[in-house]
Amino acid sequence: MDPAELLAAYEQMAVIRRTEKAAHDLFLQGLVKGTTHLAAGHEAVAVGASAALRPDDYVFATYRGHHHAMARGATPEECLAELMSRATGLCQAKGGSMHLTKASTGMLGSYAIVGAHLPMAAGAAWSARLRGTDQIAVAFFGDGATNIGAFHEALNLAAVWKLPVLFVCENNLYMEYTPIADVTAVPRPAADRAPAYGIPGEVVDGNDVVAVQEAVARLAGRARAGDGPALLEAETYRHFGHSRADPATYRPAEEVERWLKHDPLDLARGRLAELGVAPETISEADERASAVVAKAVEAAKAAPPPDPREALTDVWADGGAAWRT
Amino acid sequence: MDPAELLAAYEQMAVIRRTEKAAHDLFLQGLVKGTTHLAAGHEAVAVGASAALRPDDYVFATYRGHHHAMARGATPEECLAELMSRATGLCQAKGGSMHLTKASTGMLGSYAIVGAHLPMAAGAAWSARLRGTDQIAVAFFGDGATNIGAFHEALNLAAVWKLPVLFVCENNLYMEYTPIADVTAVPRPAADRAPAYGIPGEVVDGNDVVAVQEAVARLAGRARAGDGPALLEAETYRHFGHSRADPATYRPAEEVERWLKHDPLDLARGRLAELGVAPETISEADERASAVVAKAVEAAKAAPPPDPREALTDVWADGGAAWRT
Amino acid sequence: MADVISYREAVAEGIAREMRRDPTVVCLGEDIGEAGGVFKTTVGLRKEFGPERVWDTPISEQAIVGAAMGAAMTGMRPVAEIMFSDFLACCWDYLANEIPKVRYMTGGQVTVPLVVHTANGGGLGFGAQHSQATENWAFTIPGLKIAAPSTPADVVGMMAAAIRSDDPVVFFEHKGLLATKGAPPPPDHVVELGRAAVVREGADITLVALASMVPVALKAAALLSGDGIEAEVVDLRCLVPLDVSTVLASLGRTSRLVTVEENPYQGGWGATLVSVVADEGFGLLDAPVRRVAGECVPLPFADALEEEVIPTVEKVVAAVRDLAAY
Amino acid sequence: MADVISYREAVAEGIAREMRRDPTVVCLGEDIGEAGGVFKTTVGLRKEFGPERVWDTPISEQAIVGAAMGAAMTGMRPVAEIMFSDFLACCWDYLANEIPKVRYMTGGQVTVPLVVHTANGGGLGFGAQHSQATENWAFTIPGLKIAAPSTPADVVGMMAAAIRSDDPVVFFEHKGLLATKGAPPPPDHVVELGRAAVVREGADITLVALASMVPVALKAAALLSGDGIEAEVVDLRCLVPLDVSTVLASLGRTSRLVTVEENPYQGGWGATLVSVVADEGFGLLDAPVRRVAGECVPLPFADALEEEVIPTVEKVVAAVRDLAAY
Ligand SMILES: Cc1ncc(C[n+]2csc(CCOP(=O)(O)OP(=O)(O)O)c2C)c(N)n1
Ligand SMILES: Cc1ncc(C[n+]2csc(CCOP(=O)(O)OP(=O)(O)O)c2C)c(N)n1
Ligand SMILES: [Mg+2]
Ligand SMILES: [Mg+2]
Repeated sequence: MDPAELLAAYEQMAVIRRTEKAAHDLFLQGLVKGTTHLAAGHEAVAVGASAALRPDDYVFATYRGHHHAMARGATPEECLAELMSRATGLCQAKGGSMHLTKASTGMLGSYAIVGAHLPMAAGAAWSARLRGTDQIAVAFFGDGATNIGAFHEALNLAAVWKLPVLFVCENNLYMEYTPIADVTAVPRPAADRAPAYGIPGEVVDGNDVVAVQEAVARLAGRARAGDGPALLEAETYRHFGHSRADPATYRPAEEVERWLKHDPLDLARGRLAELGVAPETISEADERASAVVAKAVEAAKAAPPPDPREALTDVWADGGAAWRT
Repeated sequence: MDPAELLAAYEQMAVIRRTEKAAHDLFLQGLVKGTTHLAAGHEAVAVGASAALRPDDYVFATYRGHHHAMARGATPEECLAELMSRATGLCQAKGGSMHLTKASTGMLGSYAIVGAHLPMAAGAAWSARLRGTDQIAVAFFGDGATNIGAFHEALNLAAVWKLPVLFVCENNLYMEYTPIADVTAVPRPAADRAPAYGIPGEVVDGNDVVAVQEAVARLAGRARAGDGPALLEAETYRHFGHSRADPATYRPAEEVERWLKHDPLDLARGRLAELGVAPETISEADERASAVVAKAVEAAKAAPPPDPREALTDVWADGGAAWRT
Repeated sequence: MADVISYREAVAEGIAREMRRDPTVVCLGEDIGEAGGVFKTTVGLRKEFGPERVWDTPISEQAIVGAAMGAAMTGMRPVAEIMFSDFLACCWDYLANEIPKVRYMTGGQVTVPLVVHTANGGGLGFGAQHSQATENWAFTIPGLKIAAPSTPADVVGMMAAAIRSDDPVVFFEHKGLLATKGAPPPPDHVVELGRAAVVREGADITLVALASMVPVALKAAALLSGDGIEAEVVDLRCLVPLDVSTVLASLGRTSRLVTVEENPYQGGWGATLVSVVADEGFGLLDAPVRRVAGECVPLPFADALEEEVIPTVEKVVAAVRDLAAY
Repeated sequence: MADVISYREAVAEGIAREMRRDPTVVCLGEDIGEAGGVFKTTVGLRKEFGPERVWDTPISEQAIVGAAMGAAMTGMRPVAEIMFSDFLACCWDYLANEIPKVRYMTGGQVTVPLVVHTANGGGLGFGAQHSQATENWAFTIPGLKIAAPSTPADVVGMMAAAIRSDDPVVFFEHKGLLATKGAPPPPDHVVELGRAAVVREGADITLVALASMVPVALKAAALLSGDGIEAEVVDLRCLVPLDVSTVLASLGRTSRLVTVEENPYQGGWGATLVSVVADEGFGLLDAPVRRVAGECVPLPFADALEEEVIPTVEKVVAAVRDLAAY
């Protein structure tokens, strides 16, 4: 990444960080209902990967997917409006925090059944190959997803069919409240499974946006060239609890501290400084990010609720919901 | 195995071989309805493994499970009666060929959804551990089952909980009609997956009853001692087609020939000769096997059909089937 | 084309016709390629369309249906085969939670034009895990269209509609009908989903049936005719969209209703139809409504037992006689 | 024991009581140990019974329920937690094809005394994949008992019956009821499965409800009483065994029936109940039968939308008024 690219990535991460913070505050204020799974701390995975992808590539994410939606072009306002059940939400308030989707930019959804989207990503990659484009598909998922059956089936199919798909695990050390190490037979839940599918399995510092960008670029290039899928395990950490107001007391204080010191934004700032970017330039990016998010919060708050009649639309492609004639 | 043990194993294999042949003939005569999946060719896996297990261990098998039922004490008559829809069948003609079960000897069923019984075997092993017995559980399954999600989930759980369970793959090179190599990302569908669960993965000549017995004895000992599960891949080949009257024309002639030359009964006969067992002794075992199966066929043929009222029993533990009050 | 076509051949023919007209139609499933499918319902497709359009898969039902979904979302029209409909349970998450919901939960951003076709039903001695009529499982899930043809021509016409549909369709092929033969479908034959067919007219009672229960109902109607009871037989053809209008119209003529269902009584599709009738058609009814359905037990292996569990012509005749006497 | 107990606490209490009396009762599920479950319905179990009886699992729904099955077949009484009932789809093969069939298909050789308990239902803004009322999925499968209590005391009493049952039981805990409180259960409280409760008497109409729909029906009944319509409210409590007798007896008094169901209209449990009534209770009916059920769409996220989809007091009142005018 050159300084301009890295600065852009930094600003994107700053926007995501602030949006997540806003979502948290809005949840505590009762303005976000249901649940949220915040990705603060995971920004570098989404932003680094996106920087390595083409605009027409496909991305599939999980219920912890705000960062992926934004990295693929969803605005903080669209996202927050969705979380706040507004008609202007990304999914017209029908999806909610767990299902952010921006199909127009290839962000084909956030799925809330652990592991379910891995076969879908394989299918999107298969489709790209069948249509003769050289798009690739990327599925992002958690460490916990590596123990579910769909993971295994997707990886094997992708490997056998040599599909242009990347499986990127955001290993944040925990499922909901249980350490992944307690329930997984190998130390690296994703990378250690790659040999079972005869594909590359790499580990990357998921908090280093440059490292992520480079790893994804390399593996994406391979996939695009017809050399098949790969598994990338990005080590990262969530700053908030698993969901809603979870205080995450199950995590040792010194572990939290260590990871907070290894913050993706700090790391990027350090790299920017190394590249000679001036502190004021970085501060300006921060300020722009703050302004964007502040405006997004206000706009989302001001937006109207959805029309109740929308509850009975969009089941079928004709826009309706009739199940009988 | 000493000569007496090996001779007993040989005779058991001879009984299974003849029972399978009888089942095939009866199917062609229209006396066996539905479908059958014959295990002729796989005898050494079942008999070798059984010889290494304790009577109170648990066995779970697939729709191709006649050999396992017989190796665990089901008589040819009970099995053939089941296949021929007789009241005297092993499952009272409610199960059929695909569900042979002899719970009284720890043969806890044959399951016809590929891979489904692997978690069950893990559960039986868990139960043994919880009850403080030192029983183990064994799941037998095909090469095709290694690509289904339940395989992955069972293996990981068994490894994490260090359960006394063995996963024994009967790799006969094919799923139904598709070569396993065409749809599997690694050359050894089972053994090459073992590292993904941090457990031993071994390959054994599944047609050599002694080799199977030794491998299972070793891995069972490990499991019983608390050292956790293992994967054993037994190379074998089926003599008939996949099911019913499948002529298996998808298999290259020279491959079939090679494997028919590597017949488990021939191999055992060779080993018996090496151990100095007289040819007549072996012939006598063959004759006893033939007689047992011939008698079983007649007895099964003569047995009555099930009472139609049995259709509405045994859903619930109280013996009934009432779903309303 | 021959004078008659089997239901089995009709499946392959129906798929082939769509593959010819639309290059985005692709097939995937276990043993569907060279082998032509375990039920021989994809025979010839690999030969005509090649391995880039007819894909053999591992035994990975979740990957099959999940990949079909991903492909459908990105410009293809996949036709996924799940060998036996019982195995839908192995990928139920995709049928229940993913495919039918993604359009709605994204506010209409995506569509999922795919077909999952599968061999359904009993009567062949395949036992508890290979014999179920599971159309009612799918019926519990809003967002799936459900087709279950009873004739070869309908197989072709409904397959065309299913593959062209921009909505996901679960297409149930009845194992017990595969060997049956019927009139070949005309060229470009398309049977709109959600239109029931009145396959026999009669003024005394309405029998509503689906798939293999249609011939059962027709045979029962023929026997009843001997008693002077003329049954109207409605072949529903689809569960979603459910053609309630045709049923209510028939009931307007007959005032009596019996559903003939292979799936179990508890949770069977006929229950929903009856509940609509007991509400909107209450005034039309002259007698209780009866459901001849599968017994609430697993499917037994022996044919003597299986016959006790699956509706038969005799059971339908008995139910109708009983009602006629009401 | 306190004066009141919450539904949430009742789940843990119900399990704990059985774990105390029977050492073969063990629990497994995701985050159920130290964390006490995502819904805090297993709080205290790990502490009281230790890690050898309360097991945290990986995210492997098939392994959880499959292992429970294997353990149940070999002398244990496992209580498996599936976090949200939507996730039953991820292990549906076990619920649909394995657990309910193995006893039957082995000719009665084995029993499977296990409980799968799960958080069910909507109304909390959890969206399409975490809000479904899936009791009707289980209802399509013969061989499963189905419990869905509406009060804390019933949670404890029915959990006792479920764990003691030698048959597999799917135990639906309603997310919307977790915070509700009620009278504590007496010691040794056991509520036999398959017994509905008449929770309000009334001569004009019968409302049959389940789980969170019971308070909805009761509120509707209170409002209707202001109109001079006295509704009898039946809490079904179980779907299998289904207490048809209690419903028919009530109908004998009221002649009118409305079911109140959270699951979707298409394929909902009320349909089967109505179909029994339209057959065996036809002579008792003075008016059409109506089902107030979930709309046939996925569950939307926004509460303004979710209210359109899930039955509300207003919808029940409207349906009853309408029928009363028939
Ligand atoms: C099939 C399934 N099982 C359980 C859950 C409940 N659940 C939601 S998130 C989660 C933890 C996932 O952990 P991980 O994959 O590591 O992702 P993270 O939340 O850490 O990003 C669980 C168990 C689910 N959504 N789907
Ligand atoms: C989940 C599931 N998918 C598909 C099938 C259909 N089927 C039955 S046997 C079989 C092949 C299994 O191959 P393998 O595991 O190698 O066992 P083998 O028959 O060779 O002994 C298939 C695909 C099934 N029974 N279950
Ligand atoms: Mg995690
Ligand atoms: Mg095989």
